[in-house]
Amino acid sequence: MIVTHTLSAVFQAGPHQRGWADVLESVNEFYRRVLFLPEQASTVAAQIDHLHYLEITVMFAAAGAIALAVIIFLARYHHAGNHTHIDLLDEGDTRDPTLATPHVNAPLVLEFGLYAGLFGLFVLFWVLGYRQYVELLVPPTKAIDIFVTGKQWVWQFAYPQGPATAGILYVPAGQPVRIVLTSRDVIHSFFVPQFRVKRDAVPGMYTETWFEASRPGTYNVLCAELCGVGHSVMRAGVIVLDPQDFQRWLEGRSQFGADVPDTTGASLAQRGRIMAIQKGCARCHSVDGSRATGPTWRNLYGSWEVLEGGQRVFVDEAYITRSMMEPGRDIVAGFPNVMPSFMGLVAPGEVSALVAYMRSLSDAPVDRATDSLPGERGPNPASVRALPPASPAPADTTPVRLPR
Amino acid sequence: MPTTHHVAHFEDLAKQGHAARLGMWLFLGSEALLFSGLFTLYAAYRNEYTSDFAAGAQLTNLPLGTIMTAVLLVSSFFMAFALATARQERSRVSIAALATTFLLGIVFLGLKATEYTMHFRDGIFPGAYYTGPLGERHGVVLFFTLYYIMTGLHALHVIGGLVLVGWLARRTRRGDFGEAWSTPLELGGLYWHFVDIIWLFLWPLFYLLR
Amino acid sequence: MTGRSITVRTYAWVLLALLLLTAATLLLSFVPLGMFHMPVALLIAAAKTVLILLYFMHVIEQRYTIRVVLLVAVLLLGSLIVLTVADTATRDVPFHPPAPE
Amino acid sequence: MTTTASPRPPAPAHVETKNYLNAETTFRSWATTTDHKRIGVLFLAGVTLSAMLGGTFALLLRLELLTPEADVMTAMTYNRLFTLHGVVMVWLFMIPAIPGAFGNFMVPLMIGARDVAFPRLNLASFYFYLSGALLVIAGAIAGGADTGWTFYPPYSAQTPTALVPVLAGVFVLGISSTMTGLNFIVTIHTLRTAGMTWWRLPLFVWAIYATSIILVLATPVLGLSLLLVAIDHAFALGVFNPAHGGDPILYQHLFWFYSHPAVYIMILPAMGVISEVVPAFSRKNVFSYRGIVIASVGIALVGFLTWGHHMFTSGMSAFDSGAFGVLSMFVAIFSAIKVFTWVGTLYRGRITLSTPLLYFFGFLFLFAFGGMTGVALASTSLDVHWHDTYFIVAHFHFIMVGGTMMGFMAGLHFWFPKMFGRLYSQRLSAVVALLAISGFILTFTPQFLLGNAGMPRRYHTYPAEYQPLNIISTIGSWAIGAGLLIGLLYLLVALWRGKPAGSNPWNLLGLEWSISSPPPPHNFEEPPKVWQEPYDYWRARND
Repeated sequence: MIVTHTLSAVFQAGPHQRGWADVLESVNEFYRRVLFLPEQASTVAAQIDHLHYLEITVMFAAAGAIALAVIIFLARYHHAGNHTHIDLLDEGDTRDPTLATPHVNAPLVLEFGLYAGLFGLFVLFWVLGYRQYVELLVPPTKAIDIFVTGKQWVWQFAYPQGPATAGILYVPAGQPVRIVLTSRDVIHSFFVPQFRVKRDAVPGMYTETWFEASRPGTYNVLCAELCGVGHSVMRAGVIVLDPQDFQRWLEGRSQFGADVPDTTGASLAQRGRIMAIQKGCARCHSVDGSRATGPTWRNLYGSWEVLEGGQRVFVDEAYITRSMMEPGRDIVAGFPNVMPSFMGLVAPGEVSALVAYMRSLSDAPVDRATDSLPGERGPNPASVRALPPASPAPADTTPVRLPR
Repeated sequence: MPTTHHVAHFEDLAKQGHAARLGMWLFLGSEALLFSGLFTLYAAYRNEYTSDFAAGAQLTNLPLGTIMTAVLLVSSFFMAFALATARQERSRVSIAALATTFLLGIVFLGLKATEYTMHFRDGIFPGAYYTGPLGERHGVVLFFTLYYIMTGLHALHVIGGLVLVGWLARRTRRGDFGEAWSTPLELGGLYWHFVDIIWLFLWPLFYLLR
Repeated sequence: MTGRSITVRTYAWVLLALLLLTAATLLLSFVPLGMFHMPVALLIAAAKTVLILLYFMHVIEQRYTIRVVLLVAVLLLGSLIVLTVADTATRDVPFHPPAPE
Repeated sequence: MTTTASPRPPAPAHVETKNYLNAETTFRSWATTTDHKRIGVLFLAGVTLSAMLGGTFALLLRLELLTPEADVMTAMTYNRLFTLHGVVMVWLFMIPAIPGAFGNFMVPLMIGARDVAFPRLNLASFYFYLSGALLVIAGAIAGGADTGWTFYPPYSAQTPTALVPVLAGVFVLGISSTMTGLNFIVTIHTLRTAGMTWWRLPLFVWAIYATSIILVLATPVLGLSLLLVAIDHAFALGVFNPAHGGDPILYQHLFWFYSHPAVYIMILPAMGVISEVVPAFSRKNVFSYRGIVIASVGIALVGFLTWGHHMFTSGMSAFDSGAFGVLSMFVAIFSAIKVFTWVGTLYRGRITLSTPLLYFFGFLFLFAFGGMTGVALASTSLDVHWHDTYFIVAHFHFIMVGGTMMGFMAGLHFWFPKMFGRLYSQRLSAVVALLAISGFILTFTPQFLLGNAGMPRRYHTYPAEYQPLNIISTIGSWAIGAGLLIGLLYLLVALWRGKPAGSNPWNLLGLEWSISSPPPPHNFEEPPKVWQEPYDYWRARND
């Protein structure tokens, strides 16, 4: 805060106030672009970046001074060739040492003056930084609470008003939001680069942080603390809505119980697709056949899957449901056993939506599944007949990408 | 005749003795830091679970702990006594003192073993295996986990000390130490006193906390 | 080595003092001191340690290098304990309404 | 500072004078040597191999990061690789490199002693280093840990990978470091030759002395925290296990209480080498000898109080974050003192451009940027955004590779003639120095920007917008790899076919330059006498 005030106070002395604010803004934009900083999407981001620019400028000034000094000394005192001989004067020898270099010792006042000055500068940086740190840490009283739980490789968000989402965090713009963090297994770290916010989610204790998004937009939540194999795919989306939209989403959410903003009229498969994003399946399973952490869903339904032990199993609704609830039982060959269990996280309605979506991704006609080889687990005849004929919804194969 | 122990690159025995002593004190400094990590954990967890730690301390055996403290103090005395008599060339008395120190060390380990078995009988095991009373309180489980780790590590150091005392006794019998050269005996003494000091702090932390 | 001023009689006195201090700590633990139990017990333990260091370990006869090593080790040990306990002591657990688990 | 008589004219090259290398050449003589020079050469060999091993891990990691998706390896292999890169580089190269190789070789020569205080302990330290290295490599083959070199619980307690051999290896390496540190402190206290008072000690000896204080007093806490993690991993004792009420942040306190002083173990010896190279090649006394001595010991002692700046976002209390922030600022002053003094030493000197001085210029800028970004990190609010991103990776690589690696290369090129009696080609080594420095800048400057952009550390796959910078960084890593490899080659060649270097190839002052190179088995026939300060070029007739 102080940094912006001092900068703007200094600039705004002149009559044409409007001009200086633009200059300040363009300087801010220039620095931000040069340093590859993400956009300043939260209220505190601008102040932190201003302190960042102050320190970077001082840093380059100091580096420039050192470079200049070295170049000048090198140019003036360079001595071509190698030193040819050394011959130390004995203890008593009083001959004047020809060609020797002068004995220059740092004057104490220069030395201590510099170190006191440097120490003062460093402490100033710390005072500015620590004030911002405390401001970044202590949420304002009227912030709305959101409970964030890190679980091995998925972020789960729960709102006191009841709705729970996995992988997508909805927040209102212009309102402070308090994030209460904890973790179910190992240490994760809730990090939103655009908000300049980061706090570890430590199992067994609650930690908190807060931010106030300044305008609607979509940003990334990344995990910043190594938490195992899925550390780099443990990402979530932050969707900043206008306060009214957020309120409508909040009510809409709690009534239908399913996190589908405009689900009226959408086919079961489309609802399954949105479910795949919400529940985080999209993070490990691709839908365009490309290899990811988990097996791709393209042409998976109705095909024969080779398991770890070489056994082959037919992919039908029973297999998919079992794999969701106990992923560790049937490991597909060549894939790590890293899928979290969704027991208790996925309602039965959502499971059937997901299966419908997977069916829509598969070209294999259902009857091909009947010619099961001896000794393999053939399709469960009940499941083949029980399924209603799949509605010929167009296979939605656009690659599932997280909102940028 | 004590063999000359003068190592080539030291000018004289005194400098060599000082170097060895400085080396030993640095080693004791690093050992102190090793235990400081455990004392930090104890202090931090006691700060979080104060009442649980008090409850845990009730379950430890105070009389046994006090006897063990006295045993170690007396063994320290005999160790110092052994060094003093070795320097007065009374090596037979010095060997007897070393033997007493050794014996008292064995007594200490015996008492510690009985205490452990009493705890095991009550189901007090470290960490996840704790099935003793008040098991549901995290602080009590942590108290005993730290108890086992700290007293266990200390017991290991006592065993090391006993081996050292045995080796010193054998060299004294061989007549290596006398008025001129007794540094190894002194360094052994330093180590033994250090192990005793660590126990002086373990005793109040685990037994006296009423 | 510097003069051997410590005689066997001194060792005996030191041992007696150590045993008396141990007894004192034991008795004090039954006196209801409330929160001062631990500080008092540790202070007496520190006193016993100083006694052992000075006499049994001959620090009283030695040059200053040994004392510097001791001082630095104790200061570092103290800084580790103080700064770590300061963290757990001043860590304010955030107030949170019951989370909809 | 040479022996009272002016140095004997170097013996004619063809007569093979007896020196520590050719005194006895059986394998047993090397395996059971207690000569500090031979142990230094053994450490140098071990440390160079470890650097190559760690370097290949680094190149593989950078290869994987060329593309946002996983292509060269799976996530588990990637996690194992960066863990092993960390463990091998930190404990097998950075920490033992300069104290083990150059400290062992040079310190007794510089203080006029015939050997270190406890020669047998010195050999034991090497064998502990060797067995620790074998244990770590065995752990790597058995699947190696994937927890990062920090082994944070509770993940380190749950990881399915073979964690215990790696922990045992690092524990044993810790014992080796403690032994080396203890040996140096006693040597410097008791074996200085006549006239070598504390204020006449060469600055490299001061740096090794300060490093040894940390080696002796910090390493045990590492041993303890690794022991506790191993017990947690193997027997679920749960000292840090949240399920039993444990607090993982306490482990971080214990780990960083060692690991921050450990980064000073890595940089202080490199500073020592630089404090030798700069006055030597500008033929002038150090601008402020007392300043560097106070800074060295100051870093060693105050360095113990600043570990909390690794934990600003970890759930530590705000009070402690503030306390650690100020203390970190205090320790930054000492590094600034040194940088200022080195540049000051160049003033009114007679600077000859040689390879060690080139590495000094590389060291100066890279360490200066590494240090100043450290100050920026210690102003707590900026660390919230930067913590555990590539900004941190760039910061510590600027100090570790830019500082310690450059210091190691400067020391290698400065003392190679003294250690092996051979000269290497100046032109080729200058080219390699420039290649290594530019390769370094190309690799790690983009990582500063990646950190600003918010790319977290230890990411196997990353969002696509970070790819361009990662490509530049990978290309830079190839340049460093090539540079260091060529460096190794021409030094190996110089070992056998280099021109013989006289006892004082650069005509410098210093006890180590007053004896033949390679030095005789027992260094000095009769203990030399010292009567004036180090780097006293103004009192010597030289040009």
